Amino acid sequence: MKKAAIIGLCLVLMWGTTGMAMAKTLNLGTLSPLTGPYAQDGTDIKQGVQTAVEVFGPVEGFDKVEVMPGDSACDGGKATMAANKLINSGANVVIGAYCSSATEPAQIPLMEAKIVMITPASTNERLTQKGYKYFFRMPPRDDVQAWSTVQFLEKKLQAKTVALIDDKQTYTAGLAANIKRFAEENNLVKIAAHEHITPGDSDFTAVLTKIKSINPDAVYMSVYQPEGSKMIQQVRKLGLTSAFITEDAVYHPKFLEVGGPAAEGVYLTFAKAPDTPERQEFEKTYKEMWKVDSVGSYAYYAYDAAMMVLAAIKKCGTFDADTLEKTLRENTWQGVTGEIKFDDKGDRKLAHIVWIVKDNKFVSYWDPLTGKDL
Amino acid sequence: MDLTALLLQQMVNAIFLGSIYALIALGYTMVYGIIELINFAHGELFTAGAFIGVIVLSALQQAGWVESHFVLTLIIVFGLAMAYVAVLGVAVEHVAYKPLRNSSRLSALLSALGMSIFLSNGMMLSQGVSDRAYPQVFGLQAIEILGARITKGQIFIILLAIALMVALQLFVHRTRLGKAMRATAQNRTMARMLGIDIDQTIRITFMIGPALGAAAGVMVGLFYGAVRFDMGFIFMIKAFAAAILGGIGSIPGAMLGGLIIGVIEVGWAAFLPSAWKDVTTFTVLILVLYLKPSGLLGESVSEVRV
Amino acid sequence: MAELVLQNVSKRFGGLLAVNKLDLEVPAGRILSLIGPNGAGKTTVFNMITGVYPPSSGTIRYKGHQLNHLRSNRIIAQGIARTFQNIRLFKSMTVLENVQVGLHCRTKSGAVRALLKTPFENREETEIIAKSLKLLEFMGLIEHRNDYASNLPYGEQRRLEIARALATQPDILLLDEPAAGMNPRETADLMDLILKLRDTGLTIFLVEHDMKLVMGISEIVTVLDYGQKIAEGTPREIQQNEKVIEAYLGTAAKAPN
Amino acid sequence: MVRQELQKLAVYAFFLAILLIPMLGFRSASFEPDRALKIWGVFVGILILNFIVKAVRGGRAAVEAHKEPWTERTRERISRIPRLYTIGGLALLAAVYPLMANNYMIDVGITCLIYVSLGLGLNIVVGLCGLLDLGYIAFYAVGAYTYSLLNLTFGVSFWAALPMGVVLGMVCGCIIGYPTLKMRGDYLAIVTLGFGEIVRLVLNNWDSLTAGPNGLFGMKRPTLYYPSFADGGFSWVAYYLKSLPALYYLILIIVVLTIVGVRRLDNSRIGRAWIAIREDETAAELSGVPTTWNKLLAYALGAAFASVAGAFFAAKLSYTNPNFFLFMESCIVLCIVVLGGVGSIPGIVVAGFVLIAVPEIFRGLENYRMLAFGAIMTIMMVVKPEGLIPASRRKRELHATDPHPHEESDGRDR
Repeated sequence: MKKAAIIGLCLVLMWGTTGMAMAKTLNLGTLSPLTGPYAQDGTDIKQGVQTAVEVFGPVEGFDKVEVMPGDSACDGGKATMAANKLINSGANVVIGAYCSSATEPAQIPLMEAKIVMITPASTNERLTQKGYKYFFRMPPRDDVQAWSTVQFLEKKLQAKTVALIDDKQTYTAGLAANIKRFAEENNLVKIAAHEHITPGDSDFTAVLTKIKSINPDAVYMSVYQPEGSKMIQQVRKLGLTSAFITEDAVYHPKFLEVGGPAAEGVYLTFAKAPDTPERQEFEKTYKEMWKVDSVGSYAYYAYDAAMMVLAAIKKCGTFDADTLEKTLRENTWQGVTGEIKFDDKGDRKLAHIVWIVKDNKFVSYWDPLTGKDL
Repeated sequence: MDLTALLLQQMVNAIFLGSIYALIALGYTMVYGIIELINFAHGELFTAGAFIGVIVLSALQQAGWVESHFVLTLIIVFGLAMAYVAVLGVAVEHVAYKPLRNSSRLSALLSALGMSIFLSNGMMLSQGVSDRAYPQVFGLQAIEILGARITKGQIFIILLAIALMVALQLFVHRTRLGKAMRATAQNRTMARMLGIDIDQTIRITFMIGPALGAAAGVMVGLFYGAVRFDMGFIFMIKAFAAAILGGIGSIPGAMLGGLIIGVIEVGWAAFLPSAWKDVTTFTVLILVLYLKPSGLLGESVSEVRV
Repeated sequence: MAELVLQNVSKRFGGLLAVNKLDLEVPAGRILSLIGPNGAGKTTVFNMITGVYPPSSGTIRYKGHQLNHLRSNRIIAQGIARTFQNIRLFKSMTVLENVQVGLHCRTKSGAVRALLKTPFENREETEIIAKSLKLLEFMGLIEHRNDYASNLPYGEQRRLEIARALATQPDILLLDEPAAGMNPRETADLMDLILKLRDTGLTIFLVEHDMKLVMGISEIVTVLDYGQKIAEGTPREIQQNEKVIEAYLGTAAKAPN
Repeated sequence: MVRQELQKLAVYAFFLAILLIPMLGFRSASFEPDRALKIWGVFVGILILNFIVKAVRGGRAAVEAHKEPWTERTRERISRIPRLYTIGGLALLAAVYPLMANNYMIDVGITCLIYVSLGLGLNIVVGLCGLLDLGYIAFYAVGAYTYSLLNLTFGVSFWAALPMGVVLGMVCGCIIGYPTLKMRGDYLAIVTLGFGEIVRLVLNNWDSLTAGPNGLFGMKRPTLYYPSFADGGFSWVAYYLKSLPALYYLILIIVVLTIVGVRRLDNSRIGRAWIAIREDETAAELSGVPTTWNKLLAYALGAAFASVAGAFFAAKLSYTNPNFFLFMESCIVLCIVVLGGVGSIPGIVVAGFVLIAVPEIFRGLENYRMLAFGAIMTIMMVVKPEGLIPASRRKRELHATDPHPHEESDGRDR
C-alpha cells in the first residue's frame, strides 16, 4: 500500500515536472431514465453508482472518481445522444442503460468507442448475443429468469395450468415468451391463457375475470411494479384464488406499500441476495445518503456494477477497455447481489430464487438450482 | 365460474369503468360545450384530484378518523379534492385559456397541451415519480351475487357517480346558473346580450367539470389503490373518446359515451384477444365519427350557412 | 338560349320550405335579378345552383348538363362563379394570391410538377400571374396586389371577391348582394362594372336589395316571396306589379321596427 | 388603480397559496411546508415584480406607446440583411458544423434536423392546409418500419426502400385522411390521435411481422456507391454512412430538399389551394378548388416527408421499437410547427432547434426541463400566438411579370 502510494506520488511529481499536472479523474458514466415514467428506477441506478463511489473511496492512480449521469429517457434516440455525450465528455466506463430498447441502440456508439458498458437492468437476450466484447450484464437474462419460474411452477407448485399476463413491453413480453417456450418444451405445464394489458392502465378486471373463469393453477404476472401493485389488489377483490407469480421488476418496496395486504402470498423471482454484512452496510449507507426509507431493486445491481468496476480498475490499474474487459471476465467478484462471474458472452452466472411476500416483507422461499426451500 | 356469473361479473366491471370514464368525459363535454376547446389539461386536473384525495385520506387515516367517522371522512376527502381542483380549474382557465378566447383554435389547443405538460411535471416534482399508495378504506371483501363479486367500494363509487351525474343534470336544467351555462353554450353573443355574465359562466364551468374529474380521480384511487403523476393520460384519451362518441357538448352524451367505451373495453378484453383492446376502442370511435360525425347524442351540425 | 335552367326546384330544411317549386331561366348574355323580402330564399337558390347543398327536388341544368349532385368545384369548373353575401376572402393571402386561387380550376400543375418545378409548371405559373395581374388591373386593384386581403377597405374587398370569381373564367356570374354596405358612389361604380362585364358577354345573375341598382341595370327581374316565384318581367313591369308591391309593403308593414 | 392592482395581487397570492401548499407540502403523510412556502414565495415575488414594473411603466406608457416593440424592430433589422447572405451564412454554418463539433453535438444536430424535417412535413398538413393532426408520428413509424423490414428480410438498400416507404406512407396518409375529410377540426384531432395510437399498437402487437415490443435490430446504414477499378475490372463499391458526420450530412441534405420541396409547394397552385382551404373551406370549394382531393393530397405529402425522416431514423439507430412513436412525439412535432409560426418554414427550422437542442443543453436540470417546456408553450401561446417567426406571404414585384395591360382589356381571356 505504502509502495503504491510512493509510486503514485512519483508519478504525480513526474507529470508535474513535465507540465502536465492535471487532476486525473476516473469518469463513471451512468445511463438510465432520469425523466419519464421510469425515472424512479433510473434514479435508483444513478444513486446506486454514486453510493458505490462514495463507499469505495479513492482509487489508486486517480485523483478522484466522478459520476456522470446520462439520461436515456427509455428512448432509443435520446439514449444514443446521451451515450455520445458520455463518450465526448470522457466517460471511461458506462453503467446502463435501463430499458432494453435504450440499451440496444446505445451499445453501438459505446462499443465503437471501446468503452466498457455494464447494464444493471436490461435483460433482453439479444443484447449479449451480438458478440460485443465490452458489454456486460448484471441481472440474469430473460431466459434464465423464465427457466427459474418454470422450474418453480413444475416442481414446487406442481401447477398443471398457467395463465400469462404481460403488458407488451420489451422486458415483460420477452419474459412471457420465454416462459411459454420452456413450458411448451417440457410439456409439464400447460399455458391456459396468454393475456395482455396496456402499460399505464389501471383497470385489469376484464382480463382477470377472464382468467378467473379459466381458473388456472397459477398466474404469471409479467408487468412492471405500478401495474403489478394495482393488479394484485383487483385479483383479491375479484376473488381469484390461483397462485400469483411475478418477476424482479415488481420486486420493489413500492409493491408492498401499494399492494398492502393484497400482496401477501405473491411469489416473485429475484436474484439470490445473501444477507451479508456488506449488503446491510450498503442499504444503511444508501438510505442515509439519499434520505429514503427503502432501496430500489436496481440500485443493488448498479451498486454492484460500480463496485466491481472500481475494484477491477484498482486491480489492473487502467480503464483501457481491453485490459478492463479481461480483468472483469477472468475474475470472480463478490457483490451484494451475490457472486459475480461472467461467461464469455458477458452474462452472469446468476440464478434467480423465488421469494414470497410474507407479513409485508419479501422473504426468500425456494431455490430452483437445488430444488430446496430456503 | 359459470357463464351467467362470468357475464354478470364482466358487466359489473364494464359499468364501473364506464361510470368513471363518464365522470371524466363530463368535464370535457361541459368545457367544450361552452368555449369549444378541448381541455387537454383535464387529465391532469383529474390526477390532481386523486393526489389531494390521497393526501387528505392519509392524514385522516393517521388521525384515526377512518375507523371512527367513516362517512364523514369520505365526505371530507371528496369535498376537499373537488374544491381544490375546482380552484385549480379556474386558475388554469384564467392563465391559459382566457387570454386566448378570441385567437385561433390551434393556439388555444397548444396552450392547453402546454398546461397539461406543465401540470403533469409539476405533480411529478411535488409528489414524486413513483406511485402513491391509497389507503384501502373499503378493504378487499366483496359481496357475491349470482357468482359475480362486487366490493362495497365499487357499490359506493357507482352510486356516487350516478348521484353526481343526476345532480349535474338537475343543476344544468333547474338552476339559474345552469340555464345561463346552457344559453352560453348555445350562442355566446346572444347570451351576453341577455345579460349573462359570460366570464362568470365560463368560470363556473371550469369549476364543475374539473371537480367531477377530481371525484373520478378519488374513485380511481380508492378502487385501484394507487395514483401516479402520469395516470391522467390514459384516462384522458378514453374519456375524450367517450365525450366525442356521445356527442361533444352533450351531457347525457358523455354519460352514454363513457358507458359505451367501458363496455367496449371490458367486452373486448374479456372475450377477444386482449392485446387489441385499445385498437378496438379507437377503431369504434373512428367508425362512429365517420358514420355519424356529430356523435351519438350530439346535435347534428346544421346545414352550412353561406 | 337559356344557359341556366331551374325546373320545379324545392329546398326543405327540416320543417321549413325555403324554396318552393321554383322555375327559373337565366338567358345568356343578360342581367337577371332575383329580389324578394328577407328570408325569401334568394341565397338558398344560389347555394343550390353552386352545389353547397343539393335541391330537395327538381332539377338544375346548365347548358344541358344536370348540376344536381355535382360537387361545388365541378360546378364552378363548368363556368358558374359566385360571390358571397358576407365577403369571404382568404384573409391571410395577398390580393394577387386570392385571384390566383380562382384560376385553380383552369390550371393543371399538380404536386409532382410543383416539387420538380417542371418547365410546364413554370410556364403555367407565369401565365397564372399574368392573367391575375391583368384581372386586377381591370378591377382597379393592381396597386393593392401585395396587400393582405384583410387589409383592404370594404369596397375593394367586394371588388376583389368579384375578381376572384372572374378568375375562374365563368360564363355566368352569380352576385349575392354585391352592393350591400356600399355608399351611393361605390354602388354607381359597381353598376358600371356590371354593365361592363355584361358587355364582354358574361351572363349576370344578381341577388340584391338595392332597388336602384336592380331597376337600373336588370333586364329581367324575378321576385321571390316565401320561396315562391310571385312575379317575373322587366323592371318596369315589376315596379307596377300588385303582388310585388303587396309582398314588399306587406312585410314592411308587418315588421315591428 | 393602484389599489385595484394591489387587491388583485392579494387575491392571486391567496389562490396560489391554496394551490401550491397542499401539493408541495404533503409529499408523504407528514406536512413539510418549507418547500411549498419557498416556491410560493418565488411565485409571489414574480407577481410583485410584475406589479412594480406595471406601476413604473404606467407613467411612461403614454410616451412609449407609439414605439414599435423590440421584436418588430429586430425583424426589420434582420429583413434589411439581404436574404442571400442570411441563407448562405446559415448554409455555411450547417455545412461546417460537424467539423467544429464533437460527436455528441453532431448527434444532437442530427436529432434536431430529424425533427425539423418532421415539422416541415407536418407543416403541410397543419400549417398550410389547416388540418389538425395529433397522430403525425404514425407516418414516421411507417417509414422507420418499412425500411427496417425491407432491409432485414430482403436486404433492400436504404435508397431502394425510401421510395417504397414514401409510397406506403402516402397510402397510410390517405387511409387516415379519407374518413376525416368531412370532420370538424376537433374531431379530426381525436381521430388522428386514435390513428396514431392504432399504428403504434399494431406495430407492438403484430409480433410475427414487427417482432413486437422487442423491436427490430441490425438494419444497414445508408450506403454511397463509388466506382472501383480494382483488379482491372469495374465495379461499384458500397460505402456505409456509418460515422455521425456522414449521417449528419445525409439528414442535412434531406432537410434541405424538404425545405425546397415545401417551399415550392407553398408557392405553387397546390399550396395556394391549401391555404385557401385553411382560410375558408367553403369559399375555396366555391372558387373551384377541389377541397377533398387537396386535403387528401396534403395528408399524403405530409406523410411522405415523415416517412423519409422515419427511414433515416431507423437507419441511423439501426434499431426501431414501437415505443419510439408515442403520442408525446406527435405533440412535440406539433409544437415545433405552432411555436415556429404556422406555415412558416424559417420558423419551423428555428423552433426545431429550440425545442430539441435547448432541452438538451439544460439536461442537467433533468425533471425541470419538461416543466419549463410546458410552461413556455402556454406562455408563448398567450403572449405570441403567431409563433416565433410568423409566416408572411410572398410579395411580387410588378416589373418582373408586367402584364402589359391595354385599354380594351376585358379582364377575361381564355
